[in-house]
Amino acid sequence: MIQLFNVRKSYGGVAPALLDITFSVKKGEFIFLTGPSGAGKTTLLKILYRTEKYDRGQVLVHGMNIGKIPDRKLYTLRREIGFVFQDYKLLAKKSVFENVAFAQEVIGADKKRIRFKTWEALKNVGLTHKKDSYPPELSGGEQQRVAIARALVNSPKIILADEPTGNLDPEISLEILKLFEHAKKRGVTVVFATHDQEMIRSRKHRVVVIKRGKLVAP
Amino acid sequence: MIQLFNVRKSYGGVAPALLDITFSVKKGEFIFLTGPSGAGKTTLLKILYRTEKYDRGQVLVHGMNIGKIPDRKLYTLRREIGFVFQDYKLLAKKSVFENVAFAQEVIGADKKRIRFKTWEALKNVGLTHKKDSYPPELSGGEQQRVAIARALVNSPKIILADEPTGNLDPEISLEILKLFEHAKKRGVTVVFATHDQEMIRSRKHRVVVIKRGKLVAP
Amino acid sequence: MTTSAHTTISNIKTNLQVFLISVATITVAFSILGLFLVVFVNLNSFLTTWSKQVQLIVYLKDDISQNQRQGLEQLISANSDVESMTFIPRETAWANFKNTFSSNKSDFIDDLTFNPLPSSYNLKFKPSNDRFIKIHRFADLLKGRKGVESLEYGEKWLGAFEKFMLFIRIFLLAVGGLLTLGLILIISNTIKLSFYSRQEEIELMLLIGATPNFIRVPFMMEGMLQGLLGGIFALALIKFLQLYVKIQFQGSLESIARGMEFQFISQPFIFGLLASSVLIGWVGSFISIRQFLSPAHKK
Amino acid sequence: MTTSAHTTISNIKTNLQVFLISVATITVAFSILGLFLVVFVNLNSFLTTWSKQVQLIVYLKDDISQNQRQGLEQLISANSDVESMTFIPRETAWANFKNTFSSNKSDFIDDLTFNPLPSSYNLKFKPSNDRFIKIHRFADLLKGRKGVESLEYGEKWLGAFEKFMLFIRIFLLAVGGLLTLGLILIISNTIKLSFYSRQEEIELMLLIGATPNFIRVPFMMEGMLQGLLGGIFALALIKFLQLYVKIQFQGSLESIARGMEFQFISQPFIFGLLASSVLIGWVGSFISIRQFLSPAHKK
Ligand SMILES: Nc1ncnc2c1ncn2[C@@H]1O[C@H](COP(=O)(O)OP(=O)(O)OP(=O)(O)O)[C@@H](O)[C@H]1O
Ligand SMILES: Nc1ncnc2c1ncn2[C@@H]1O[C@H](COP(=O)(O)OP(=O)(O)OP(=O)(O)O)[C@@H](O)[C@H]1O
Ligand SMILES: [Mg+2]
Ligand SMILES: [Mg+2]
Repeated sequence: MIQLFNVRKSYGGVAPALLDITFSVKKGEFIFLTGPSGAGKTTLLKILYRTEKYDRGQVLVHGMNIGKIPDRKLYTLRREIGFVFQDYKLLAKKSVFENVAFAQEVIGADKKRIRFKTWEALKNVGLTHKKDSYPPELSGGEQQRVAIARALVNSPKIILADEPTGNLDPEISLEILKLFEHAKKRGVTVVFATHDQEMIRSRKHRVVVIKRGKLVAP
Repeated sequence: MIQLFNVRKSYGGVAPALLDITFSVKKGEFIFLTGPSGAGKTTLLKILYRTEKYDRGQVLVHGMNIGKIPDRKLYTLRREIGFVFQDYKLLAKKSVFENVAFAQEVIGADKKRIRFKTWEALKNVGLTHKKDSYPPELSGGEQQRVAIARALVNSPKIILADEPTGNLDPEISLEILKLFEHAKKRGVTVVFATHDQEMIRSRKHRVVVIKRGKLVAP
Repeated sequence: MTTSAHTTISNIKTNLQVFLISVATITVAFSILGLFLVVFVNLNSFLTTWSKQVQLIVYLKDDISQNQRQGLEQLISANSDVESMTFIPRETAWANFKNTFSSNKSDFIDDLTFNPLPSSYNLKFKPSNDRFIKIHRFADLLKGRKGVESLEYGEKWLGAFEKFMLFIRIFLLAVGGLLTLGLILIISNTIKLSFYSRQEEIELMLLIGATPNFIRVPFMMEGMLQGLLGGIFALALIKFLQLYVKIQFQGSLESIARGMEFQFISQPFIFGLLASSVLIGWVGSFISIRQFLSPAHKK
Repeated sequence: MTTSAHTTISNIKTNLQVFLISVATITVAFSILGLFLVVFVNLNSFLTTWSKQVQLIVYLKDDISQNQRQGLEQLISANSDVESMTFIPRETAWANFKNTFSSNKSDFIDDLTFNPLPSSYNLKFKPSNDRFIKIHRFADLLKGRKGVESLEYGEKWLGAFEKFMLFIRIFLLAVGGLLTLGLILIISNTIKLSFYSRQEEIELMLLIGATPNFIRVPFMMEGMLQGLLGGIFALALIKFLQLYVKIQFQGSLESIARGMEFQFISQPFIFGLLASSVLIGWVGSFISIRQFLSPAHKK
């Protein structure tokens, strides 16, 4: 359950990046977040993940007021959320397998489970054959899929995906989308930011559109 | 004019990344390069730019056999080509303006010209208002447009664009596409790699499709 | 704990080059500091040994009165810099003199049947940096006293030598201070740079839900390991140099070391060096990691 | 050229922190090396001054024959280690002796009417590291000769002292070698690390059509500037230390320095230090940049 009330965020430039955003996503809901380049999609997702602070308003995630979480406790919020970063954020010095396993090590999962879950996550994005490659040796789309696998491997309760199919061909995009929809069926809340209008039209999920930091009707 | 004869490239994995590719692009032609994730599009473009070597075959760019260019002379090839990198390759410590100006400084352009051309390039991609921002402060799509501006600023004779609209909304994508088509009208050869089937269908350019390193009929 | 150790090892493996560079830098740093300490300690003990031999000898007139002698003795006891005072009667002095000269020159002195030498007080002074100046000043004071025939304080070279050693000592201290300062700068830079190479990783860990301790512990362990390894290699290097010097200059060394202990690597020295290397590794990583974990740190 | 200078400056501005860290490291490194050289040069000249005073004195029997004397003189001239030989007739010796003793003890010697002292040869030896050993060996050779009464070579302390100085000299050389090695390691690391922070930029320049020289020149200029600044700061630091020592130990210094020149900062020293700092900066950046520009370098 995600709730935003009058959230405003300015990076100090002329126009604020987000302007009095109010909306909510129910538990187990799947929504598309769309809008032109620079509209504030990433900013919105970052606020939910607390990698950016907001200037005004209230943000509740699972009933927690995330503005009140002290920095040293941030990990409790982040362990609830799987985030697909727009720029992937893969570690170049770790192999694909290690990159995905790393997300589980970091939250203290046990070894046997890590092997199994990592393999499963890589299978879901169709990358088991690349498990020993390093990110710089992957194509753009392959890197993106590793980022997706890492976000999903811990079975988070919320998934925030920032244009996760931007570098993927339509076929694989559809498969990835189905992966997220499958998670939704298990009760996971999904916010899926995308520019792909075809994809948005082809599925029947709620669409949230922002333009220049404001919510607009789709 | 770009000509490839039986080009083969293997990164050492099980299957080669490119398998006996033969095709040519005429001077002033615009082609779409498409294919699934990991098909070898980026590899093909990198070979044309000589950031990857090929194992077999012949590659001619403007009649030059690029396999024969010594490393210390590579800059002569690269000054002919504007390359939009799939991962942008912007310098985080330079502002948007400096990033675009840098491409001209590097080839020894004179100062006054640099100011003017940089401004023009940023205007073309709609980013003059962000000229003093640094890349980490930009949205994904804004970064992509800076990369495009940098590739075009030196008025290259060939443009190799690696999914230049992956992070852009449909409207801006169309504008960027028009920018490339405009260049084509001035006699520039353009190779435009993309996953966007809608875009490919909507324009009447030749389409080259590769799948698992092989050319296939579109 | 096991996980942390495991993470530490895999961290080191991933960034082996930076790790080795750091260890090498710390090794060199500590070798220099260690050798420096060795030189300093030995030079210092050498100085102390030599300077014990500096005495102020007060020769008395043959016709000195009991009163004058008492006044002199009081004056000497009142000087808190004087460590000991020995009275040498003229008979003893003459015996010593004859002993010295009859041994290696000619024996004309044995032919003398009267004693031409005076009695004297031999004063030893407490060790201190300006001892020589103090002796000089006290000698000036005594010079004018009645009953004092003349004064002698060691051969001239001993004074000059002591001053030179004082100068060297201060010089070495200055160099040592600078060296320590430099080492701290270099080590903290090395550790900071090794952290820069990890910045991405640390930031990602924070992003994907690691607890601060999960991040902190392996880095601190790595820092301490780095310091410890550097310390051990430095000790090995110093030991090696000691062996080399011993083998090359066995003879010379023995004749110099006679009556004087050369302190190359003592137990406290080893412990001190190892402890401070671990400490520096710990402090260095602690400071650097704080920088990254603090909320003020810009992403 | 102007463009390169411009690029250099803007490069430095962009990576100011790394640049300053490098300059600081080089400063400390050169300060230590410089101070070390100062200590070494002075200690060395001190040793040379002192060791000039070591002589081998050969006392002759009063009844030595002309033949025996000639034999002795031939033997001495044949020894290539002997720098000079002075004959001191017994009359001169006696005059010197009286002079020494009548001054500060008693005047019984003046009462003597005969000359008890022998003639002697005073031999000076050429400076060399094992001079003392050579003197000792030569003395053993002469001891058995007819006509030689006895031998004396300096006070005992002078031999011990010379050995000690020899030992210190070797020790300092070892430390100095290690220091230089360490400095090269540290400086090349610093420059390499400063290049790592630029790796992205250099690679991008190559990618977008810069000529190798366009990339190379500003980096080399930066490296040289870094070295030069480090050298200048190091000189300033050494000069500052010199002034401090002068002010604090004016008195002591003067009395030691009497008859001996203290070489703190000489012209060649300044030029040498500055030149080598620029050179190290140049070599460091040359090596690092080659790594990046070479085709073997992995992207
Ligand atoms: N760290 C930052 N500092 C300053 N301005 C920023 C920062 N991050 C984003 N912005 C600005 O805020 C606006 C919204 O950015 P945001 O990344 O949220 O856009 P977006 O909707 O994700 O766009 P895209 O589809 O291109 O990724 C943009 O104009 C961007 O330049
Ligand atoms: N440096 C490399 N080392 C090893 N393998 C590589 C390297 N670069 C690419 N590959 C592999 O070569 C294949 C083709 O990669 P390429 O980047 O050309 O694909 P692409 O068509 O650009 O895909 P995308 O649309 O996802 O960007 C992929 O399987 C990739 O994993
Ligand atoms: Mg975005
Ligand atoms: Mg690609």
